[in-house]
Amino acid sequence: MSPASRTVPGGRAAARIAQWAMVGAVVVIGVLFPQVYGQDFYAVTIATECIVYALITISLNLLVGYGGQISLGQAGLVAIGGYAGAYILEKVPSLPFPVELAFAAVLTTIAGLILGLPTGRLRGHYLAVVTLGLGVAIPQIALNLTSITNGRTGLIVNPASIGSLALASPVAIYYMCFVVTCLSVIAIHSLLKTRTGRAFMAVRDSEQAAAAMGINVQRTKITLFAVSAFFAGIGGDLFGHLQNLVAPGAFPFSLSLFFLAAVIVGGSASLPGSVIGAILLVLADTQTTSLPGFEPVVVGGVVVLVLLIIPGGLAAVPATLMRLRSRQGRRRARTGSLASGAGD
Amino acid sequence: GSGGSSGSGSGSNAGATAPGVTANSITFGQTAPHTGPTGEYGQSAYGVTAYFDMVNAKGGVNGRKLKLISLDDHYDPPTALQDTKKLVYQDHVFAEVAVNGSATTNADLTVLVPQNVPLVGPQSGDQFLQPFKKSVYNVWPSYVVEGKTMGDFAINNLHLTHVIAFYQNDPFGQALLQGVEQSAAASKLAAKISYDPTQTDFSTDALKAKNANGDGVLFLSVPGSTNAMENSMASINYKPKLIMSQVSAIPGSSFSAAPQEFPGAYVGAFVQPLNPPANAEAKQFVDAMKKYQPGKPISVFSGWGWIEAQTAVAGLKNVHGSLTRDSYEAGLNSIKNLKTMGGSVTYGPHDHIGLTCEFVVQARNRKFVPVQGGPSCQ
Amino acid sequence: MLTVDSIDCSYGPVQALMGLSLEATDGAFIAILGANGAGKSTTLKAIAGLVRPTRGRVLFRGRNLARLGPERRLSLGIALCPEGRRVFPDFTVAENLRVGGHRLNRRVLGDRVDQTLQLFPALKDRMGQSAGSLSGGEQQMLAIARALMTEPSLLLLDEPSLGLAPMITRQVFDAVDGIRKQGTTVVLVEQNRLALRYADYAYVLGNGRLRLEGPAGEVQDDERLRSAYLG
Amino acid sequence: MQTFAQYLLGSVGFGGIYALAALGLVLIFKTSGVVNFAFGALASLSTMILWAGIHRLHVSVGIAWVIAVVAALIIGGLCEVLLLERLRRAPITIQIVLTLGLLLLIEGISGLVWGYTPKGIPLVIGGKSIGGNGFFIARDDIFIVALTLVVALVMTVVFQRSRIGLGMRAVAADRETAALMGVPVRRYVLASWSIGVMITSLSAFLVAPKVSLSPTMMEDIAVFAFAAAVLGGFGSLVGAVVGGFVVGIAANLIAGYLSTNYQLTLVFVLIVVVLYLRPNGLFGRAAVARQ
Amino acid sequence: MLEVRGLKLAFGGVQAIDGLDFTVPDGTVTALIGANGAGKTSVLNVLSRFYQPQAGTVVYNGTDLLRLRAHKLVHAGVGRSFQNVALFQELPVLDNLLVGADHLGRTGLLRNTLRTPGARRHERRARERAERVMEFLEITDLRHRRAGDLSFGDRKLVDMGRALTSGPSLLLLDEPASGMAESQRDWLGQVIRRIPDEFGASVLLIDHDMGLVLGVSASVVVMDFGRKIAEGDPDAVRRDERVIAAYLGED
Ligand SMILES: Nc1ncnc2c1ncn2[C@@H]1O[C@H](COP(=O)(O)OP(=O)(O)OP(=O)(O)O)[C@@H](O)[C@H]1O
Ligand SMILES: Nc1ncnc2c1ncn2[C@@H]1O[C@H](COP(=O)(O)OP(=O)(O)OP(=O)(O)O)[C@@H](O)[C@H]1O
Ligand SMILES: [Mg+2]
Ligand SMILES: [Mg+2]
Repeated sequence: MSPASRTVPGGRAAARIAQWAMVGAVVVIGVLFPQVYGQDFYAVTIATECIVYALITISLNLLVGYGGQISLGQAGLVAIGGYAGAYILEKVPSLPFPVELAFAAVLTTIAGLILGLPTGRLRGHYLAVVTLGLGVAIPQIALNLTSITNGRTGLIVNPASIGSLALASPVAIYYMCFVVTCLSVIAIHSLLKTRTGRAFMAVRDSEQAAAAMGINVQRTKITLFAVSAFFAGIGGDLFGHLQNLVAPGAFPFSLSLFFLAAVIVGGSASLPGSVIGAILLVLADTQTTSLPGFEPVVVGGVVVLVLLIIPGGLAAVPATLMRLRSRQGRRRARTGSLASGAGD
Repeated sequence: GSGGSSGSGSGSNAGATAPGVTANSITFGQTAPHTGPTGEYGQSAYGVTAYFDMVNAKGGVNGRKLKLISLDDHYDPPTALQDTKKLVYQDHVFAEVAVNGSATTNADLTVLVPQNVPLVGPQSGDQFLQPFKKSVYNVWPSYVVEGKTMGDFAINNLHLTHVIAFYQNDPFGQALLQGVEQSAAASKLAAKISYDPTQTDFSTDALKAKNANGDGVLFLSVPGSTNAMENSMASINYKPKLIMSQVSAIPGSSFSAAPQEFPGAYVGAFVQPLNPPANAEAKQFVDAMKKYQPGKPISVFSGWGWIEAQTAVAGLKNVHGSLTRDSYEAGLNSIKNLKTMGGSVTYGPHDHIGLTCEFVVQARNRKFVPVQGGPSCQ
Repeated sequence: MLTVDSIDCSYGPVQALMGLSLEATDGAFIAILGANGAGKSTTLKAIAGLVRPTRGRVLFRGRNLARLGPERRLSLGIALCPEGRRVFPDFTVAENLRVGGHRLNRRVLGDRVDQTLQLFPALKDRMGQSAGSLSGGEQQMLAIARALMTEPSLLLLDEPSLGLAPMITRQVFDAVDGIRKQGTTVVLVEQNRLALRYADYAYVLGNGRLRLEGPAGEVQDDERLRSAYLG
Repeated sequence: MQTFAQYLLGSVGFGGIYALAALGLVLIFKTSGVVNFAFGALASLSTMILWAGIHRLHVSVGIAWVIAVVAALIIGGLCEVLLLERLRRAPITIQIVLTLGLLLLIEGISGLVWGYTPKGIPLVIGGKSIGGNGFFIARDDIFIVALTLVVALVMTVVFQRSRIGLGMRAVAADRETAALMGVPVRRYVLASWSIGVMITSLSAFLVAPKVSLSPTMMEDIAVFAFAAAVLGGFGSLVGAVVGGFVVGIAANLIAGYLSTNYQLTLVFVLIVVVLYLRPNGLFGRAAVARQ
Repeated sequence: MLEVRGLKLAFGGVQAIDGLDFTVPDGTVTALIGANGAGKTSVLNVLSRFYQPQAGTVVYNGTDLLRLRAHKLVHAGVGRSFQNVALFQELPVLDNLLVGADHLGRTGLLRNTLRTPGARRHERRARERAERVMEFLEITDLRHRRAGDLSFGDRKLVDMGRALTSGPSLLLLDEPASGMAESQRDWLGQVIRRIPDEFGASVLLIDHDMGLVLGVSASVVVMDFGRKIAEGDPDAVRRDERVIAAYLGED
């Protein structure tokens, strides 16, 4: 009845193809990277760091971008995951990697659940302070609970193992992190496309309307914190293997802010955005290692510049371009249908 | 194991025998804080460079010039580890020298040991470094020795009756405390006050010290906390004698931060006073700094680097045949009675202890001066 | 008093107004009508300084407003009561009114509040209540009252009848008419034909262009209104 | 009992500092809705200028203070004009993250320029502490408390008694509508940034002699100050002051009677408990939400 | 049938609802009108459990609604729209409607993550419902637009559509016509009138457009200051003295 459909399907199909092409490219690059750079352990290590940080950034984006909950303490959750993995490996040296990973994730999820509990009463800045508290308390607890954490010196993380295979070399760690991160991102992506994911976003946009549509707001928020913590815990365990050391100094408050910056620089509520944001900031950070003192200037500079130029974050670039192209057509189409709607 | 350099691949210049070694150069690596509250410690890089420059000016070691790549670790173990990976995997350093800090060194070793990279002079007197490790060569005296020296000094020289131990709650502070507890001060300890490295407000700690009637405070702490504690003590009119470990006192800041209240703090040391130089080795250091690193601070910290570089080079000079990491370790093991400005260094195949002597200097007029009648190594 | 001279306005790629011109003489009561998305609100925003025309001019008392922001325009006497009420929800009713009187000094502020409340007695009992908890219609009244606090000589109203009960709508229009009679020029945007009963001149917009204009009485009866409306 | 009293006296200095820093944070929040995470770094930067005045220009401490205060006003203004103003239409989270970037940038730059060596800043008054018999309070702590109360009082008067305060709140609630009501939005936002950064800088000038000046000096203090502001009910001036003192005193009592090792953790546990009981902080108002 | 008896609600000194009784029979459109601030929206907020009344009962088909938590109402068959539209701004129109249907799903976190057949089935069913509603409201072509970008009139339609997608047997509409072009209101009236037949839902309609209200509803309840002042068929209400005095005004 309406001439509206004219502009829509072509554009969306193209966007879809572009999306899949991008995903394909990322996977191919991800798989081939060590084949090309395998000799350069340092490059492989940096690439692994990008991957792990991307996963953690995504876990935070679940909270901030998709859930509309602020968190200043993601590094605290990452720390729990990291310590949990390192500790269990120390106690049970030959523990299979999946079990170790699950242990870390579950322990972190419990922390996330606890963190999510006050969300029924607290929001905004008040919630920010609670998460901030977690962010500063965890390193302090790690510092002082020496019987478990070995204090400031930290725990050496033994290599993960699957069967008799020890994943110790930088390349092995790379592939381990790559596979786990890919699986996690697939899981998150499919979760977000279902009623659970929609409930997260519905609660973010309007709690009252969400409740009126049958969403248990409180439970949804707690679930959100738990899911975010689950993946932060996985990220934390990988982080431990990447660093082969977990120590209080590895999880400073500033690391939480780093992830938050990565979320926003990448673009809130965007999975590719988080990946790009994390990579950009990790590179800005690691490429300045040889220039003592320039690191904060470069990282801070990148954050400020990106936001000044593209306030919506890097993920907004293609979307803005697309919208530029398709908007006018649609507007015309809608007015047409309005007229016919009123006419009968 | 002794799998040599296999892990780190491609230092494949002609004539190279090991990563970081070419026909005309040898590259060393270092991690140390260059920024942040402990950025002062990073001055040791100047001392290392000054020593290397001096050697290079005389033609290097067997025609090879010495190079140092020093990365900033913010005194933070994970960053140090990250830096070490870069140094070993990307920059392919031959060995590391003057790596600063206990926890940071511990982190670095997780890469250095499996990759068989020698480490000369970890800047820490921590306990975990004391047991023999094949590729780690201590220069510093252990913290226990330093704590003991401080404790003995407090009782024997200053005749204190109520000693306060103010220590950082981590291996560094605890090792120093252990030394204090082995010293003459053990029976005179009026209070042990631990603080948290993240702490900024020291009002209660100062008060506790004062309430314990301490007539002297042993600072087993890092510089920022030392300063803040001093200031809190001043604000309640509490002025005991101050005895600090060598890493607790950063001269520049403590002098200017608490100018009137605390003249004459005593400081543990293994580097002789530099201004004026207390011995010939110190004089050589001061002259070399002026010549090769003009404008860079001539401090205890650059002094640390100097001594460690001196040890590292002595090992190189002892190498016979081609230079590999194994031959280098053999060269280091054969160092005997190397005279440094902190005493003499002797290693053996199963002895990597380094210096063993600590003494005490006094801060006066923005410099350290010898203490009459104190413990001495000369 | 007000001349809008063939202006174009865009939001990014969307062009909302194309070559629109209109005029309001001193003391006039102008109505602007049009369907959803016709560009009515944009017209008012351009006059008040919230959007900048990409082409054309807006003149007020012969003065080109191009370089002036909303605050400066307000001090010249142009007040906009924006679409969707935009009351400050966390402020009390009294505070909302006092924000409207921001430029007044403290002595006259109280009088001005009393004067304004005479038009909307329902608000009197609500002075201490936070505006966010008012009913929809009460919020609308508050928004209009707040705009009147600025003592405008040109009052721009964007769909003031939205959510108002029929009787209140008429009261509001009567009140606006009263304001006009005291010498204030009024430009009223509406979807509601009732406006034509009060206005003396009307413009009808469609898809960002002027479709029809004329004295309100004529426009109301005009068959063309219907077709103009439907774009 | 005496110890307890002395713990209290000993904590008012830091309490005042947290309060003052929180006031600056709250002022900016009240007009622009932005939590300025760079506040600590900006304040350290002003303090670097104070230090440079004393040790490089060799002017008297008083004049150095004047220079540094003016510099702080300018620094705050520049942040607003060069950065925040350009993002005023962006969602608040983005503006907040912008201040995070700024935090790193400023810290890094002052580190490059002035180095990280802790620097000494003279006490404002100095001299012997007042008291005896085991009760001591430093002259500077008295000064800190007095200054905090004066600043809080002036701000409260401005906000409660003059239309400026209401206008500023209106700007924070809805800039566009505030502008339509004739509120000089640009001027207010600029002023709040200038003055807000200046007030936080005052707290930095006062804390520098206690903890020694470095670019990262305010990091830990900023955490406490932010917590204090929230504890007070973010946006309330009285709340910021009370929150500051509560945090300062709580931290000291925890250190005194429990342990310094878990000080930070316990302070936050306390704050979370308080917020759980009073979800809008000690002095905050609940936001209105209805359909 | 919805039965409201003796309902009372006060905020501090404001008596928003003051002893209200009315019923909404099944399969009809019932209107609730009254002056601004009369308490209409408050009634809806009580019905959807956002406000806790001080007294009174609300029974729907034998269920005491006041015993349910807010998110359980939709399960009891009560759907609503919002006066100031409370859309999920960042989501596309389609997803807004899908959320409406989501309470029908039974799959939890794990099954959704794994996309089990059950989860897929729910997605498909929800989509079908949403498509049907979009067609009914003629907003199909807005499907992929971000809800926050729409004009106010379109947002109102999406808001109503979301409530319809939830499959209510009682639909509460708060001012669906406000902000909608005058030319579109006749059409909207027809749409509302068809809801009982096409979706099997009775409607409680609040609006100030008398043409619309009197045109579509079988019976009208008039409120003033929280009380019911009149009730009956549209024509009777239109002529009621008290209604004219309190609400319609002399024309
Ligand atoms: N902030 C905005 N961003 C993008 N497009 C906008 C924005 N505001 C308005 N538009 C578009 O500009 C056009 C004109 O909008 P305007 O608000 O002026 O219409 P209107 O006549 O006031 O409609 P309504 O009766 O619905 O209020 C519409 O197509 C609308 O979608
Ligand atoms: N949360 C609240 N706090 C205080 N007062 C409230 C609250 N909600 C509603 N009220 C008051 O209750 C009364 C009824 O409000 P309600 O929104 O139900 O009116 P309404 O009939 O929907 O009016 P309208 O037609 O203008 O939307 C109003 O006077 C309003 O100010
Ligand atoms: Mg409009
Ligand atoms: Mg209502």
